[in-house]
Amino acid sequence: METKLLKSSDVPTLFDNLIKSGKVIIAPVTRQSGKVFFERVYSYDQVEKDYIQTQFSAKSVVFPKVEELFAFRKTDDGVDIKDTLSSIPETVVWGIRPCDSSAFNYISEFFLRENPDAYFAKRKELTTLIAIGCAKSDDACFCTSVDLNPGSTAGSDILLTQMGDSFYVEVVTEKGNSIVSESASLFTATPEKSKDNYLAKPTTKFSVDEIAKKIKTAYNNTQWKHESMGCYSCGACAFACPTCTCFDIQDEGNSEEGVRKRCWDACGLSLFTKHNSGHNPRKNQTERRRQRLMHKFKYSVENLGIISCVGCGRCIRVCPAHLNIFENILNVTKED
Amino acid sequence: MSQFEPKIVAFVCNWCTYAGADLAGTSRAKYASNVRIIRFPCTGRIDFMLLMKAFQNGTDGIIVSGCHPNDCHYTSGNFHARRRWMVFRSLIDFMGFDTERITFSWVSAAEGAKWADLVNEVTEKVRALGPFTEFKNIDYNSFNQLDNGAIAK
Amino acid sequence: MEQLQNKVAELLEKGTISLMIGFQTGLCNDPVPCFIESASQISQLIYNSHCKHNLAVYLHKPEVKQAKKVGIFGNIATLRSILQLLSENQLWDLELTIITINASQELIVFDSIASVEQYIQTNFPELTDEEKELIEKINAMSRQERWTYWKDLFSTCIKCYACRAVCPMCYCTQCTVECNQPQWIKVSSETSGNFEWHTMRAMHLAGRCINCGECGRICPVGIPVHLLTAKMNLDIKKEFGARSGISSSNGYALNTFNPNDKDGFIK
Amino acid sequence: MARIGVFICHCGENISATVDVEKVAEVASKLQGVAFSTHYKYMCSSPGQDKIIQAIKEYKLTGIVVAACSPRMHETTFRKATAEGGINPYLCEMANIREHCSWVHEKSEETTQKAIDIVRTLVAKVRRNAPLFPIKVPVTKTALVIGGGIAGIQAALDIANAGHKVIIVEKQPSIGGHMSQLSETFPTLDCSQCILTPRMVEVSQHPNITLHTYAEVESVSGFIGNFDVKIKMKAKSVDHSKCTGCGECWQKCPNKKIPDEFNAGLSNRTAIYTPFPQAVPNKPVIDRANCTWFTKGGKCGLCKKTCKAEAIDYETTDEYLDIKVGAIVTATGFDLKHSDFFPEYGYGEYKDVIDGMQFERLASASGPTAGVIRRPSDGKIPEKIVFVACAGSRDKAKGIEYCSKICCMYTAKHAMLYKHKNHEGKAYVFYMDIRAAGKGYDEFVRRAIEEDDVQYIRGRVSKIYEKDGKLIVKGVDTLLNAQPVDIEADMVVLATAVIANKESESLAQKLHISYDKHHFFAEAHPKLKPVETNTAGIMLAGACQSARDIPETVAQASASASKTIALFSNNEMSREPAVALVNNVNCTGCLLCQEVCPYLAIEKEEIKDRNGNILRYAAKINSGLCQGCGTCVAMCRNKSIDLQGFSNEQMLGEVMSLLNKPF
Amino acid sequence: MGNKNTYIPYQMRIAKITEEAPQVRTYRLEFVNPDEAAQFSFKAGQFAEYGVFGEGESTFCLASSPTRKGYVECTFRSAGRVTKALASCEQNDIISLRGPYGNHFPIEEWYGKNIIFITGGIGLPPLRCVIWNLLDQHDKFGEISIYYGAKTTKDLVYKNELEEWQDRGDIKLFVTVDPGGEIPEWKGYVGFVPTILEQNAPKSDNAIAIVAGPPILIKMSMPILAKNGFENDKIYTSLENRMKCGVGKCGHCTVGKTYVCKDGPVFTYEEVLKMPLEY
Repeated sequence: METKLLKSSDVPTLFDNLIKSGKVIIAPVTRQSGKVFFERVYSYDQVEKDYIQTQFSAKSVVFPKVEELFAFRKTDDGVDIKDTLSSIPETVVWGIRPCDSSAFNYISEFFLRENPDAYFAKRKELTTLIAIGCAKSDDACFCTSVDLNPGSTAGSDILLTQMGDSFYVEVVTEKGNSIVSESASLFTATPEKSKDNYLAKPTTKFSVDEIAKKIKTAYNNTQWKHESMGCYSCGACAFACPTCTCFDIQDEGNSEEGVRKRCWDACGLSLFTKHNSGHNPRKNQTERRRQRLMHKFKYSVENLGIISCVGCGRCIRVCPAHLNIFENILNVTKED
Repeated sequence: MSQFEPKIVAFVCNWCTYAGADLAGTSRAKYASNVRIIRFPCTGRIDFMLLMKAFQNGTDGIIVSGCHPNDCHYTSGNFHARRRWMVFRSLIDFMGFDTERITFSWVSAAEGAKWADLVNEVTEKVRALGPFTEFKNIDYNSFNQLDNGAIAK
Repeated sequence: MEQLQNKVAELLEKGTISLMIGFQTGLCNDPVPCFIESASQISQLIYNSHCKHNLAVYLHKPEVKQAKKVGIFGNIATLRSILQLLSENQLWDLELTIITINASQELIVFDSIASVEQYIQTNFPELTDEEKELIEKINAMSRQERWTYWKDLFSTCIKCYACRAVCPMCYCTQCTVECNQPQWIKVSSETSGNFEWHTMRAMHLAGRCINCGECGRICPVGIPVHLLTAKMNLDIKKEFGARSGISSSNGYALNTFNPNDKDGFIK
Repeated sequence: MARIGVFICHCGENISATVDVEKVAEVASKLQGVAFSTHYKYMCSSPGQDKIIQAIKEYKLTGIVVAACSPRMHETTFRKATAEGGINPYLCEMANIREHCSWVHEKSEETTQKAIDIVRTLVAKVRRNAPLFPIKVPVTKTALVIGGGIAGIQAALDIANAGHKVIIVEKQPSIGGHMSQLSETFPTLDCSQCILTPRMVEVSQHPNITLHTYAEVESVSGFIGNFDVKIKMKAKSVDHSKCTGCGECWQKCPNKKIPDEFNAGLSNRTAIYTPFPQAVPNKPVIDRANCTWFTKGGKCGLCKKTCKAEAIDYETTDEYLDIKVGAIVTATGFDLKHSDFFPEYGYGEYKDVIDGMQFERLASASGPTAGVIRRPSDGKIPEKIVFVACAGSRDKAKGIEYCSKICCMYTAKHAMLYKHKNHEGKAYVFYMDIRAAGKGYDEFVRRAIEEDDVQYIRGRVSKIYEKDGKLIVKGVDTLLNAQPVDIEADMVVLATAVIANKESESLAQKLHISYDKHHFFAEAHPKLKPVETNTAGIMLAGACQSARDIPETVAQASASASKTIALFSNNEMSREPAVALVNNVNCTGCLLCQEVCPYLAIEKEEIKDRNGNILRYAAKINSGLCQGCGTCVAMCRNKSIDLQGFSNEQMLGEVMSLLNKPF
Repeated sequence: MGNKNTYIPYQMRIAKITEEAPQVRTYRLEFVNPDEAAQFSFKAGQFAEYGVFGEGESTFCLASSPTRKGYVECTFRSAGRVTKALASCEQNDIISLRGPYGNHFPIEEWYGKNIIFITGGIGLPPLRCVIWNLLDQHDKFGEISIYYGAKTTKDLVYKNELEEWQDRGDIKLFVTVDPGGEIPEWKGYVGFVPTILEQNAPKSDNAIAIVAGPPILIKMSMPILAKNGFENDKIYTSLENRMKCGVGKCGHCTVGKTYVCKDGPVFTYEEVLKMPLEY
């Protein structure tokens, strides 16, 4: 893996080059609500520099909150269907955190290993991730508990780490490389360095292997009820989560013309599994909460061999009831 | 260029305003053709969601009209409606809708002339305000889509 | 605090309650809801000025309904919610024991709903200054400014329905946004649809909302949704002199009327 | 999808003159769900209607839109035609392109475009129309008549004679009402009791009539054709099944000093009593408030001892009777304003200032003076009587602006009766105007003035006071340019105002009928529905609605009877199916909708599981009561209530299509 | 599916409508585009996503036999938004179809075995596919018996086919209606399916049982089968969870780690018992 150096003062130039390249640039922006979101930006000064974590993950770049699958219009001898794949633009995500980047690895596995999802594939292919290692962390961060860390390169195309007045650049992929070579003049060669002193040190909440072992038998743990009592059954955690992939498919329009969309859904919402008959396989929040956590730490391991939690701590920050995923996990894996 | 012709939806009750509009017809009163009437049994039936829907789907102005107080065919529908309108009106005002675009009025079955005047008045007012575009402009260029790949509308 | 813990212990002991809904310390010392079913957990129970959640919302949970004999620790907002809910025929299936701690830090266990009403009368909470300020600020804006203000905020709404989920008054088993015949509001989250959702929510809560401000507090994208209902409540109080959540019998300004209601705005 | 037929009417020239009907029809044919569209000169003509009927068959139509005049004009016409065509009539809607379009706009593109929009809107609605079926409500063919005065008697007899069961509830121990108190009746001067009592007897003996005297209506629920009424039978303390009406008991009763209501307080009665000799039923009750046994706790008991039939039973208590009736005739009559609110006239202060009803009793052969007119104070026969009309009526200051209507006539009658009995006596009448608009009425008044030389003085009485045994009446004669008139009278009769029965307000609330500010019951429509109330199935008869004389009362009683009979002529009535329905799966049972329903049609329903445990509550709408205003629909938060014929689907569909948005 | 975009549906023209029972219809669907018809093939037990443009998609089985080419049939009860819209369709209307999805009944493994179908109400359609599939190659199988019931005689679906099967004589057919649901001229059984099943005690040796229908029916039938010696891996059933995508992505149908849409819907009772109780 190639490593380079980039002066902080050169970052705006690099950014301008990106914008000039005609790509869609997504970067952290502070909204009037005071919260930081990934949004399309048109110049570097729009970009928020001082943030621990964006409110929502960058997954919406490859798996939008609302995505039009196709538009249809009735014709005399059938229905004219036009999908939206062609309209997907090249995109660069700036300032994504390593935990988020690594989440891209999981959702790629999920969407592409079996029955590959055309939309996701296209978006993923056209997306480049420029990550920035975390200099700060907060109580909600627990990436180190899931075998990641503020400096891990997994999933990123480029990882930047601020070191004093310059950025330590790790060019992880070919995509990353092409970005670098487009503005080659800004990057100076540098030997492999240790970034540890420049990175945050979030406390480790649990040992992932131990959890992975214990959770195998956790399904019937009586703690589930207590742990999920506080859950209001909103979708905030799932929508904020970088690895949640559930969605709903909806038509808008009428039989003459309209669009078929898919939009995020959340397994925590009470109607998520409700049958038309009224029968609901996961009636109570206990079951729904369990499903979510078991999926993160057990099911996804069984299905894809990866834990689908990257310790970004978003679900903790957004939870109306301040439910805490790692505390939950620890509690339900305690002996009964 | 030809002047802007606003699209106005009128939500009226069957017993007073609808009949009032009928009277305007039978007495051949002439008024602006911009208004489209939707008939409800009673102003009490008029759901604010329908007003929202009308706004959201590109009406330029709305008229809501029914029986004068105490004249309600169902004795109290319009009283309940009046309270709801009050709240609805101040809510959308608080949210920055142009309340000039929604007109509430009492028009009885005998007030054909009032109906005609009302329609003309509102039409003029809304024409002056211009097309209601605020809603039309907000989708597809916002945060939701991150601007990367929604069907160009 | 011991006082509270002892009391709850006693109630559990006597079997007056089988479940206590209160607060415990959570991440970075934020109080978080806790559910106490046995004396062994009593020590978790805490109380401090940060205990702002409106716990009344949990009274709709099936798990709580199962417990039947439920103790709930309530700040003013919670108490008002309970009154409002009673006036709306809810909670009939629970045997509630309501506990609060008043301004002078005394523990009160209400013996009857009437006494709660009493208590509310004397402790009627208005909006917080900060809420008042915000509302004033928005009122002061020009119409266009207001529009952009809300548009901006609503464009970030993801329809996670957390505002609905934390609201004790949003207890519909199937909300209008979920009824699809007809589909009143798009499932997908787009600004115009979000506008509809928030207008509808505000209208449905106008005159029923008890100003606990939870919806605003918890919004993951930081929309001050609580201002909408708060504003409506102010207007309703001004126009109709009605207040929500002060009586367990009649609590709603919009299902009644006064023949002399002002209608200056009606031509 | 739907197969809708659209029919555009030219209405001769009325529509086609300003609207391009061909174009409308052509555009309509392309609308979503439209299978057929055409235009025709007169859709409402029978060839026009045939077009619909044919098209339904030919194109298997599932819905009809007729673009023509206002639905208020021809909806029924076209729905009939639709039904004839073989599909549900409620699948047909009218697009109003005449009153709302062609008549109010000039011929132009816009006008045609508007017509098209209107049609499109209604097509969108019809696409969502569901077949509806008139609601059948069974009719209980029994009528309840509240009040046993002449109005009640007349109504009861008419209904009973039509072969229907009638239940009369009368709060007094006897039926008869005010009419039984009258001496003679204007303008014919025939004896009131002579014409009334036969009717009373007829009532008591009629096989179809059940009579409950000394009883009151406790509560009323239900709706037209199906009222549930609870009747309170006040404890009579006398078992009428045993009582022979011999009269021993009331002769023995020691407590003889109770003012007699029947004689307007001019005489006394006993504690156990029948109101008057011809009472029906002619059996006594014990007035417990005045009976020594009850007031002094078990003392006395004479009546019980004397009664050979052993009919007296002090233990009886109020009983309640539940009945089911299909219609209710309210005939609760009126009261007289007691003139004590006239201090300046000294009523109550001076014994010889009396009101009209008291004079009736004095003049009545069955009265305390056996028909000889004596003044209450000393029993002397008065030589001068002053009659004051409008004592309280038409007097805003006294809060009664209305005219009591009967005073002019009975005052003339009183004066006449007095003159007939004492030819030497002098009768003066102070009046404001004389209102004698009735058959033979004015002649009657003239007769009083001209033949019986009653002195009519146009003016008001300002004061009445006593001066050495005489009543000085101070008034003015406005016809003699307001010169003061003083009359030394022996007796003064005040024609006091007719007012609503004091229980009328509470009764109105029990019946859920409205009433005016004077507590007279309100009719459904002042002109076209004078005997109905705004609650279907409840009728009005007599003075409970406003002051009335006997002929009017009887006429109105028969009118309400005929309404009742008409209602009873069917085993079930069918109502428009435009009613609200609750989806009780989604309903949260907050029941906030109950408040808004003007017809109290919303009930609380228990949703139970298999073992009968209550799971939750939900609202339930009584389609018999619901009138379909839809106020509850708009206020139901999660759309659990919907209104047939104006459903959420339909209305939203209209809005969206109007704005040409897909939905 | 390869690189093909899963979400782009086939367009199907409604060729034939059969009213099966109140609220229940069967559609015969033909491909608007003939080449699609040629490449489209499926196996007994698979399902598809049927869509009404503008209303959305709904999941139910492919009810016709894979051995009958050129068209597919589906049977559905109109309940929700989509199925109501679907029910309001008429002949020649065009609807959307995605699929086939899911696994299928391992029919080849059953060669030479006796097959027992146990189903009720709207549970027959998923099995009808299998039944025809078996009947079309009856010689390969042992004795075929069908236990089918519905609330009332009205609610029985595929009435003509039931008669047809009755007349063939080469299947044991036990058609029943719930007590009170019968009409005077009803000649079949009266009683709940499990009861009838119990009375006729099917032999378990060399037999396969396939159970589908309302949860209660499955719940009641299992012990009876067990009593007659059926092992759990000889009993098959088809789960019907809520689905949106059909390809194991949307997450609606998950039961524990299992995606009913792609790992199912066909499971042996043994497999089902291993899952958490969330179906």
